[in-house]
Amino acid sequence: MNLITLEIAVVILALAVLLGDLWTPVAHKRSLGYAAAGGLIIIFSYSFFAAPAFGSGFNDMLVVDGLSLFFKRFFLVAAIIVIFIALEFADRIETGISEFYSLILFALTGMMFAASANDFVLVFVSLELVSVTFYVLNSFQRNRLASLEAGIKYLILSALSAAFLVFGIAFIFGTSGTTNFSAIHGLLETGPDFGKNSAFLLGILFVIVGLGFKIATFPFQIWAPDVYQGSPAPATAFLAIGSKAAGIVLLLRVLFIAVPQVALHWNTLLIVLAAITILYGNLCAIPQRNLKRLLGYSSIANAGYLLLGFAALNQTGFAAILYYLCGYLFAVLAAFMVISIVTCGRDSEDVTVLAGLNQRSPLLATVLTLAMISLAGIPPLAGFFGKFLLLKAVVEQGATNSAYYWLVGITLIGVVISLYYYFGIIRAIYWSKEPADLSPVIVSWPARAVLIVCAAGMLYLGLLPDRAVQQTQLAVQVLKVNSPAVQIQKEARHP
Amino acid sequence: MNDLLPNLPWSVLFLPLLSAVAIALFTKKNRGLSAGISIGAIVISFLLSAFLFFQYRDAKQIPDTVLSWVSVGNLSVDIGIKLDSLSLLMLLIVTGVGSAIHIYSWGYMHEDRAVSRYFASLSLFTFSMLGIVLATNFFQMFIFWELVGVSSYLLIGFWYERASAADAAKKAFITNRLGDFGFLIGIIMVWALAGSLSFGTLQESFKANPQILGASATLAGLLIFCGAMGKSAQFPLHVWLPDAMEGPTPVSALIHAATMVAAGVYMLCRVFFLFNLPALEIISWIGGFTALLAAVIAVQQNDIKRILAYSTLSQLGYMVMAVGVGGPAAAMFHLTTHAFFKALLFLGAGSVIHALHHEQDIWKMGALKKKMPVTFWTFLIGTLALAGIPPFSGFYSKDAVLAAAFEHNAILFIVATLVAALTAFYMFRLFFVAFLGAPKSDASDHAHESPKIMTMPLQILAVLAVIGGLIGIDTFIGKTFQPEAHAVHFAERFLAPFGHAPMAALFGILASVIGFSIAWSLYANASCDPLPEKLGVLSRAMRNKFYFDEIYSGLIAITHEAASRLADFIDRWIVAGLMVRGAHGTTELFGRALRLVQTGNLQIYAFLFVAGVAVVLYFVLFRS
Amino acid sequence: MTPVGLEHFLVVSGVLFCLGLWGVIVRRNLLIMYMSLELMLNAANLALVSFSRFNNRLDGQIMVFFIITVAAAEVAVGLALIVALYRKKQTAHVEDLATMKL
Amino acid sequence: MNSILTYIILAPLIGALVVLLVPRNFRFIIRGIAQAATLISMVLAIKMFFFDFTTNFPREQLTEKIQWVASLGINYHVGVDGLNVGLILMGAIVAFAAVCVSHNIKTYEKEFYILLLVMTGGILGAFASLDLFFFYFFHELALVPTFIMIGVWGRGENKNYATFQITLYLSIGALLALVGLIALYLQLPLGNRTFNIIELTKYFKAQPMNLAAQQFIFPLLLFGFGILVSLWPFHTWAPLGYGSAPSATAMLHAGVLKKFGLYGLIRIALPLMPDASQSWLHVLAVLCLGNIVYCGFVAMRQRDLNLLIGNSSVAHMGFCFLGIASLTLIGITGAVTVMVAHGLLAALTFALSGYIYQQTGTLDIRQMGGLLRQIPFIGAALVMAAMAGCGLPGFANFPGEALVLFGAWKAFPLVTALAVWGALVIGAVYMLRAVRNILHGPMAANQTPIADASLLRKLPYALLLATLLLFGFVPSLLTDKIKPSAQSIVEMATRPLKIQKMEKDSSATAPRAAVK
Repeated sequence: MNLITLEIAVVILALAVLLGDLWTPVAHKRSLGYAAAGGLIIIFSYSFFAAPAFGSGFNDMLVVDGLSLFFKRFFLVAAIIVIFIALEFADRIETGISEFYSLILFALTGMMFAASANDFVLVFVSLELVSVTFYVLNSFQRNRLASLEAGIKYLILSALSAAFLVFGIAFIFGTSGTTNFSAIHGLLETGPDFGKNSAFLLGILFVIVGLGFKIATFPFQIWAPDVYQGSPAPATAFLAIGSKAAGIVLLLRVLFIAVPQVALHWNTLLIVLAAITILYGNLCAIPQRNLKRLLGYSSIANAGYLLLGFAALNQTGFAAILYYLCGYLFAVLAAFMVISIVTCGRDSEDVTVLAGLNQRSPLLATVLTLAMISLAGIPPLAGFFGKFLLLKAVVEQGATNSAYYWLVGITLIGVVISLYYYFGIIRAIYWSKEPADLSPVIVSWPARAVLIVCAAGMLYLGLLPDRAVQQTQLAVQVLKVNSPAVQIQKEARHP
Repeated sequence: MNDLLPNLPWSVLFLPLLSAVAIALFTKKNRGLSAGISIGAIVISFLLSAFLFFQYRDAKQIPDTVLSWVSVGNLSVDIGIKLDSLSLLMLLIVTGVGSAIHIYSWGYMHEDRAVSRYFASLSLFTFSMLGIVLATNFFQMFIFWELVGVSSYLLIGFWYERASAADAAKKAFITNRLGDFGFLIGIIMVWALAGSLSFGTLQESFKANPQILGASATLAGLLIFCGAMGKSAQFPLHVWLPDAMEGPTPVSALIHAATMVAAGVYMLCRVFFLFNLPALEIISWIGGFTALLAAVIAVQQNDIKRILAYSTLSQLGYMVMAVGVGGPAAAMFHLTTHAFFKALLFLGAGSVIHALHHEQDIWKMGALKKKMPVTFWTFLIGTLALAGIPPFSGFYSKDAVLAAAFEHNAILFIVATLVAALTAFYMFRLFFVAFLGAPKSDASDHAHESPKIMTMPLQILAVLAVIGGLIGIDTFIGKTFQPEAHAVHFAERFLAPFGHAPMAALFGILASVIGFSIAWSLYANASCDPLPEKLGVLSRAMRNKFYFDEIYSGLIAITHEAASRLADFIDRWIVAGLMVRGAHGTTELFGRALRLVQTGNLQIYAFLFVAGVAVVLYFVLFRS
Repeated sequence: MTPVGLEHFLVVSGVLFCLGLWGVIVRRNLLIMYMSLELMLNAANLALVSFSRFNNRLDGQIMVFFIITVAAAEVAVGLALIVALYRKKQTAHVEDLATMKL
Repeated sequence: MNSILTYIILAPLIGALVVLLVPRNFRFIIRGIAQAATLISMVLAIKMFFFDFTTNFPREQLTEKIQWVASLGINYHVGVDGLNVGLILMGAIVAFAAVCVSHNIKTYEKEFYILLLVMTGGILGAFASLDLFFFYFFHELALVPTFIMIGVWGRGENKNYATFQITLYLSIGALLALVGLIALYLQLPLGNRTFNIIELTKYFKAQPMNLAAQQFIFPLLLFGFGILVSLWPFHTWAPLGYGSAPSATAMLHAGVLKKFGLYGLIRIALPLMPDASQSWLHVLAVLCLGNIVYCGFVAMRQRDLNLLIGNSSVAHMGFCFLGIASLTLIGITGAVTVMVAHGLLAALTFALSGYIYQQTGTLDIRQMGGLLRQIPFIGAALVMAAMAGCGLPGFANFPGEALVLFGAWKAFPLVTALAVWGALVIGAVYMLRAVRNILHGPMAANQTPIADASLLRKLPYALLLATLLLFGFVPSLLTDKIKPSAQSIVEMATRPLKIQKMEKDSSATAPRAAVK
């Protein structure tokens, strides 16, 4: 099987959706969404039945390994659910719903390429593919000023970050003479002493800026709340999970495949960034009333949690990142699904729209509650186990640098603060003061199925984590890291 | 029979408990049955006790029977049965006087709607009291000590709907708890130093090494004494006993005169070996002071039960003083006779109160001799016994105390003699005002003798009050403390006081006579109290119990109350308010402040973005 | 006169990048901000090309082609967005674009 | 599935699942299922306690181990020894009683019972777990329903604030403890890592943890667990939270779940970190006075019955802390006994206050009075509970508290003396004040007639009282079981002198090892 069969299949699907639009009457546009989702489900299943052989290609620009395969499947699942969200959202998009589906598919393609990137050229191209499609997706509701505003804010800031990324790549290329990850790693291991060259470091930092923007980590988080708030819910959902995960996988690959030797010395930077990101996201979320904006801040906080895994600088941490992302996927997408359904026919996205949801639709209420509990990191759901793994990885590293303990402390503070607003949402569902209209919410069967899948996913990851943990551990094996802690432990074992 | 014998004491102990449980669970609705069960239980207990008494009367040493209750590490707590002359005597008192009072109660209480509850509590009390009596170790004693406290609480507060009764019950319990505070610490201390809780083992180790408690011997002794101070209502914890008269009168007779309040004295005698001289000195002074204080207060009380209550206090002080001056045998002797005549007096008072439809003011009684002859005569016997007129029992026991004081401490002897005089005075004051003279109210005009079920116990107790000093109780007790003491003949006993301490006996009689004469001169035919005019301020102070309640409530207000106010304030405003809400508020404030960064202006966003890049660059490239 | 070396190209590229950055930060018109961004991209292009030339490797040049292509796509979308905004709101100034904040 | 413990834990959880599937209109069936599930759990727990448990067995028994997350060494591993057998029994009884008294819940019954059953399962699981991860996991599983139940079914104006505060406090406590537990796990060398508490204990018995790690982890556990048990000054959530909670929640949390922290301290912190324990126990001894004396004083001033009970419950925790701080066999045995006894007592008092609230519509003790005549059974039970609360012999609290005081005397005489004051005097003052104001005295003027519990409704109160009395009369039922386990804990926790010596020795040889 070809290295990029999956990507090709997705592109063909996207084109098919675009073309299919021409022959689909307006009344049946919905079927295009089902077709897209169905196609993705087939591709997803296909990735299991005929797993692509590991290897690299295109002049070593693209690599298929455990990590990339893991993320490809991850993105596929995300896209499938996002398309279902889009189906629920479709009535609020005046024209071009089929483009909306195909754009999601194009963004997915970009993400899948990102998962495989082994060269800065591919990093840039795949990332821009994602960005450019999101410009359109975010501003898709052209008659809603908020949507346009979100699109433009995202456009300018994303382009700004892309400029940094490109400039950084230029410096990396200039100092090392190559853009290939493996080559850079090899050179750092054996070759000339450019690892200490500040032009090279500057280049790496600029690349981190570009990726940090995608992840929404401090100090590049500033766009997230506005864009999350303004964009159509499916786009926000995909931004929250897909775009973020693409940034994560690229950051993993850059830091721990291309320049692990440099990354090892940046633990302080990662610790500080993680700590501030967690605090920023959680603190700002406290007074938030707009649901999507709240999730925007929560997304910043979660970026901070994910950075914990980076800061830990060990395989456990990377595996924990992957695990956490999986849990985050189900929780966030479930939340956006519920928000899409609940805000249907309403102007407001305020938490008050949730009032009495438990009477209007117990399913929605239950799933949203589960999602919030999972995000808050409380057992028995996925979020808890994810945070458990992340914290474990960080504490494990504590022996090398006491700053890790401070990081743990700040994380705990962040988690506690987050309980406040997550529970605020739960409270809004069950016992809000203002008596809202209690007409039952009709939830379509596909949406029901997706919600149940999300809930099941959160429960599965929380209750029976064994398989998933093993998968993530396998996936991160390609990441090379020679953390000082590991060295110390090794020495301790063989004195 | 021999197989059965070891189990008998257990039956004595547990029969009352069984009856309490049975009443509480099953016969609450059936008042008669409840009373029957309770009375039956205690009468059987009494018969068994009597049997035990005669069985073991002459035994030298009876081994303890124990069951392990809790045993952890070097702390092993047993529930057991200790039988020696002390406990055998107390068994008889508790079950004997108890039986009389139980029977009396059925007459006194049968109209009350909660008779079942009354008898259940009474049975619970009997069980607890027997537990103290039979205790083989400190821990067991403490357990039953507490149970006695709670049964007393339940019975004082029997008429809980009366605010005064409910308050009195609470006060009694908490005051007792103050004493128990010291008691428990004392017990722990003794255990920590001497390594055992068992009286037997402790006595052995004290015999082997009198200095086993080391430097804290006095402290430990006084802490143990604290327990007695609470239970036996010694100054400064005496305030609860007069208030406890809010309970039904038979309860006052049984618990607050005859048995429970004597438990403190019993405990002191039981562990007499533990006290060193300085501790005993303090104990004796406290006892003497309590005796005097209570006697003085009693002089100006007008409530028949309160007079008796203060006299109880005073007599308890007597006993404690006796222990303090090294006469535990005298203390026990006085305890026994006091149980007889004080129970008699209370029941007599109850009979009067019952006849007068719950009138307790002695100035509204009078002229009861004809109307209530049995009560009159038995009450007179009680009065004579308490006043220490020979040959009534009180004379002999009081003389024993006086003799002990005379030997050890001249000042305390004078105090004791003074108290004897005061006792005679206030008792005859009571007697003259309440029983003689003209009827002072309608109620007393129309009084009738109480039913037989109430007068019969009076008669039994009266007999005991008369002969109590002559039947050899003192020598029986003496065996515990002076094993070589020999038996004496009746005639010898009759005149014994004049034999070994003629001074004490003479002073005692003299004091009683003086007290009697003054009372006669003042109250023989009085219709109102002449003393307040003569004594002025002092009289008011006496009537107000020297303002102890007020002082204490003030003290509590500036200590416990203030502490609780302070704690509550800190909790509400500093911990919950300032710290918790503060942390919460600060966090929220931070959140609100921080999000001001999100101005919505794209240009500022771009600037912040670039500034962020610059900061990161600076830190990574130039600071490290 | 020294021959034109890598440093010179890099300085020019750096200056261009900073100019672009400056433009993004201070100009209020969206179109001009967007042009400044393109300037930054081109600064990177210049750096890449010069590195490529002096390293004697073609990778940089390839990268530049990608960048130009992608930038073209980006501009197409970006301009369309700005136009849509202008149609809706009759303005292209950033201050008017702050309905969502805090 | 061969351990009775698994069935005890699973019964309520399966009950929750079944309730989930029942339509919400079948209220009677939902209640019935909940009642049946807890009944099964309770009957099994009683069977375990009295029949299956071997008293003088030195190790954990009735164990069961199922692999869960093999890659991290996490197993479902349950077992009992003297420390937790009583707690499990107590938990099961309280859970049954909690379902019994929940008949007044009328809104969202289905959700309520699901949460109640999940909470029960979590509680029982937490105490039965011998695996650190599940130990924590089950605890959190029980904690979350607490928050939701207070939030949704709670009462009073302060409900929201109470929910907020209890959530934050307990989450902080749980998270601190979690970090401590993870750090503990990481103290094991890379190849040997396990969450198995038995293995951990064995390992650290053979190879004491280094001092720095002990000094880092112990405070985390001490304060993390301490917050969960409302250690002064982190206690304000407790009265407030219990004051607002529905009775069943308050019963289960104050009675059972709260003991988790103490159990964790005894089971994990003390034996594994003896040196740190020794250096921190003085602090604990002083803080416990904050509970016993300070909170006692606070309780004296409360006007709301639930706040009073809540504060008294906080005060009682002080005895457990004192017993732990004493680090003696007697003290620890006492502490565990108090844990069991207080669980039953707290459940009883909260159930009673719930009944009174339901009948009178108020918990302000100044507005009540003379209730004993109208509700003789509930009143009598309340008097007994108050008596048990101020340490009256005959109730299980007394032997526990007495053991604690005897055990703590040698180490902390002054603290013990003050604790005795708290136990005998302060406790009596506020308990009797409550009885006096609520039950005694003349009937309040605006009193509406209220009804005593019917025969069936008496069951939970009678059950709890009977258990309290049983352990009060025959405390050796508990203490004999606790003793051997407490003995091994104390043995491990009081080894430090030897260790310090060893460390001195090893520090002399350490440089050589490093050179090698």
